[in-house]
Amino acid sequence: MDIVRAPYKRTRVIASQGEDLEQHIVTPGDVITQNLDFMKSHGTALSHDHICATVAGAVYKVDKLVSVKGVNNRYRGEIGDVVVGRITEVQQKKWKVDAGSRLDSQLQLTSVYLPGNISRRKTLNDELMMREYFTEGDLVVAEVADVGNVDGMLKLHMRSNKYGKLPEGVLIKVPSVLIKRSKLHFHRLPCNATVILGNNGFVWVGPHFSPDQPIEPFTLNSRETIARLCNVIKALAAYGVQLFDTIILTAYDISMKYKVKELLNAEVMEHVAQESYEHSLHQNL
Amino acid sequence: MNLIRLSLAERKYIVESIEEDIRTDGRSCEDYRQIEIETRNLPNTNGSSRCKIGKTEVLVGVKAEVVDSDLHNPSIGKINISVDCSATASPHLAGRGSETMEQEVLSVLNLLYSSIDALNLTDLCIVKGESCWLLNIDVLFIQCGGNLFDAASFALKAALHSTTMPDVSVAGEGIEMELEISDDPYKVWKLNTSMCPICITLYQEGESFAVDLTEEESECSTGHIHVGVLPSGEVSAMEKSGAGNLEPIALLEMIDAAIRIGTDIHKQLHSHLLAESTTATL
Amino acid sequence: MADDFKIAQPKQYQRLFLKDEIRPDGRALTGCREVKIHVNAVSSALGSAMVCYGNTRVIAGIKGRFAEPTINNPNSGYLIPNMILPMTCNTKYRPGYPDDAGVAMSNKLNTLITDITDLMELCVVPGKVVWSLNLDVVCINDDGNVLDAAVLALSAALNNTWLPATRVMEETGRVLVDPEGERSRLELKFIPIAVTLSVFDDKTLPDPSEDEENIQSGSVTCCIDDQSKIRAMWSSANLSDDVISAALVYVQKRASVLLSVLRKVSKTS
Amino acid sequence: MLGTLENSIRVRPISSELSILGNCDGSARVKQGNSSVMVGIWGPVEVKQSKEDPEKCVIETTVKGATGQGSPLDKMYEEAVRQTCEQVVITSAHPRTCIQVIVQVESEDGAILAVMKNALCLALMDAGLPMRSMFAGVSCAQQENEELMWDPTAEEEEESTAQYTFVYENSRNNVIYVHCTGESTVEQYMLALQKSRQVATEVFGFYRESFEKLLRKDVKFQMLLPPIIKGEILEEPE
Repeated sequence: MDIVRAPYKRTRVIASQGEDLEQHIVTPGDVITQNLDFMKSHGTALSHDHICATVAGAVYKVDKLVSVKGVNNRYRGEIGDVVVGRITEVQQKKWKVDAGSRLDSQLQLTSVYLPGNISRRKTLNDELMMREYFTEGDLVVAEVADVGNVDGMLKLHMRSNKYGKLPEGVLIKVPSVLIKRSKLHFHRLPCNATVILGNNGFVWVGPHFSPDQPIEPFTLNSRETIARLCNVIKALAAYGVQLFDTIILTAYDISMKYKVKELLNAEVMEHVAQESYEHSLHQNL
Repeated sequence: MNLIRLSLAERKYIVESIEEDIRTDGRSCEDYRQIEIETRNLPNTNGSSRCKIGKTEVLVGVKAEVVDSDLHNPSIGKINISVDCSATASPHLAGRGSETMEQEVLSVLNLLYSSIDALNLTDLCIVKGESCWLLNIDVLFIQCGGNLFDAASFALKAALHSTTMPDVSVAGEGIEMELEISDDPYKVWKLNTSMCPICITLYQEGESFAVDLTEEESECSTGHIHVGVLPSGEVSAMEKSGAGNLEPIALLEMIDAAIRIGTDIHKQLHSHLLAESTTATL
Repeated sequence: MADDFKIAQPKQYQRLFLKDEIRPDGRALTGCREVKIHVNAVSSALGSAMVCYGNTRVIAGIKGRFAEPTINNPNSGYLIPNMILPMTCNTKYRPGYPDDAGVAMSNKLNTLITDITDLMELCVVPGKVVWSLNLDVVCINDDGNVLDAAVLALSAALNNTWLPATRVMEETGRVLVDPEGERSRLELKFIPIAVTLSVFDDKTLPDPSEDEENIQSGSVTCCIDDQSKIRAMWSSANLSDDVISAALVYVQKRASVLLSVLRKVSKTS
Repeated sequence: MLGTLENSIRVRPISSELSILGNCDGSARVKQGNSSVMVGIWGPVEVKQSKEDPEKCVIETTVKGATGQGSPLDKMYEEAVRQTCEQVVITSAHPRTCIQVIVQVESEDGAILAVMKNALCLALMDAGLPMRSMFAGVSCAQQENEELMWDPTAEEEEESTAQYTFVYENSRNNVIYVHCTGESTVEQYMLALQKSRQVATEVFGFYRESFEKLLRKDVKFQMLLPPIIKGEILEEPE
């Protein structure tokens, strides 16, 4: 296999639809409408009696609400979202969690199920033990309990035994818009691996696990599966394909004709992404 | 460069994966990621290149100028390497944050090119004892995604290979000597890069070692050795850095691997650069 | 009470005044603070001036020393401006290393005076020795509009700079200052005057005080010389062409007033 | 790009790349002739308490020159970049945060301030930060025969008697930044100011093109396009 090469220029375009793209694309400062009956939402602002766009993206209209969705927005967060995050700081009675949003998110000691799985009053002892539960660098999965009004700071909770610290595995960061909204975020895939698609764009790939039980020791096979899953998710994300469980599985199957490490090649990545995308379009029709 | 923090579980998984010879992205310990190289991308330089390995991206520019010869070494030219890490690699690197890392890369590159044979410096002499060429080599990291040393050394070799030096004609003698640098784009000569080494860095991870680490993997490594490999498969330089200690036997094994990998990359790099320079002249 | 309101709602406070066509310190909308120029304020310098814009106070001093010229320009001297904003002039500046604002202002002064005099005039012995003039501008008190005061101080100082006569020692070739010889005046090609307008809401207010600088949405600084030519302009405000041309008219008027003051002061000294 | 400019106005070819840096929120590279600038934007992110502003987000800028060694001009560029950001970005939308703007000059051959501003605008748009409007930087140099030359090279700048850099915004077509040095009369200045606006209009068109290209390339955007309004246009302004 050739390692040294010229830079790969993406030539093929996956998307072919969207002939009428132009009329929906706006750039900052463009007037969206002069009709002030519309209510302005994200990505718009009132300026000189017009509703103007403040970000570059597509105009979105639901009833009387107009908004502009940009491409590279940071994760905003909504109540009920499942997020994967990394503990950045242990503070008094709370942890700070990096979940890819603008401000670090908060996880209160009171909103965590402690070992024993019962909701009980937290004692001083628990406060001293906080580092034992989660320490700096740990990966956790949690749910958004509240979104700050002014600054958009997320408050997380773990009041369910599916949430908590994540065991050995790999974290991949993708843009949060690429995660398809769905009720399920924990996917126990038949290929003997679990994928958690956090709404914030943090994707965790690892073995099957259940709370309070040690995970099975890894085999060569299971490591290869995890590596393959990681690589196909990266390939899909690199080409902007929206992620959900079936497309990941489709891509996984398509990728079987390549060795895992070949999935790092730009051409192979593009091929896998393209084929999976077309496949999923087919299924939807 | 402690920018990312990993949990104990992730560390354990990464180190065990390397020990099992199947890394988190499916490569084995001796596999490189693809090395994307293009040359002549900076128009205001004599030679330049861009090298991308995974997320790591490095830009090298070579600018030649005429300077006075060194008194002690009257018959050779000079090279001067500087390494700079752009703050675009990470906002933590703005200001002085990147200095340690820049120093480390610079010392490795200087080590590689400290040997007189690496680049035939006598070619750079214009008038013995009077004037010679000075190659100012700027190495600029645009993004950091692990394995900075090797990427810099590949880019440096590619940039030197693409370098074109203008012809100089000498008129007069003594104090009245005048140098005329031709600006004819066809009256140029190229540097001989056949003996330029590349750096292969081997990282120690737990009980085994690996090459071309990603950012996450380098977080977990304890120490590393840089091996300067010549196209012929000879070792021209070596440096051990970082924490950790090495068994002599393990060290021999690592050097062996470095030579194996290094000669292969040399071969590919050479044919790639050759192909690129022929398409450029066409 | 008024002070609390000013601290809590500085913009509203300012608007209340502007509605009545007056500024918080009692000036009319286009009014400027009193300007004082005092030349030769530092006796040890070749030329110097102190300038006050209300409470803002800036001193410029010019010191000369001998230096070697560059190979490319063997007969040209140097002009090296340096803006110093010490911590004592305003709490917003940090102690220690030069403040970013100071470095940025030094750059502006540098571009402004590039052509101000014939650098060949500063030659003492061609190819060997030239004058290097250090133009140090120190802010004593920052109450807004330091740049204008700095430019005015620098212009006044340069306009009153006398270079001492020199002689060359025959034996050693060393150059010395000749205290008995006749001093020569530094000839200026032009005299730049800077006028800053602060933009707040839709109003342009000349000579902003520090309070006004803190809440402004942007500012325009225009440097005009004694031949009414624009020498430099730095603007960071959202302005239409009409506002800009109106501002330029104002700047020209104001600059000529300042210039006549400067000339008067120079004559009397 | 360019087709609708007056004959007397000539600019070098301009090209851009968006989202080039993987680890930041928005990035862009703009090349005009041999001048090339890359801008990366991080944020809005959490900020140290000492720098925090409860009402708006703080903008920090770093400018690095092509050579690596710092130049005193960098500080002035930093100030210029920050001033433009503060003019345009709606900082009150993200209180208690900080935006880091990193400008890396890759190669310098004239009109560098304008190239910086153009790369900055594209990077801000790429980062999806709320902005009042777009902005475009235009450099021009006045030659000794009083003729204006747009988008000058370093050599042309050196030979000119006055250098202007204007930054225009697109909502009211006003000027939001001016940097002018050298010697010129008020009339010459106003002429340069008005004529350069044409170039800015072209640059805005170029921005739009760059973005459409980026959005077309990505399926990501396809799903942003809401099916409800496909084929339906919002009220045309009267």
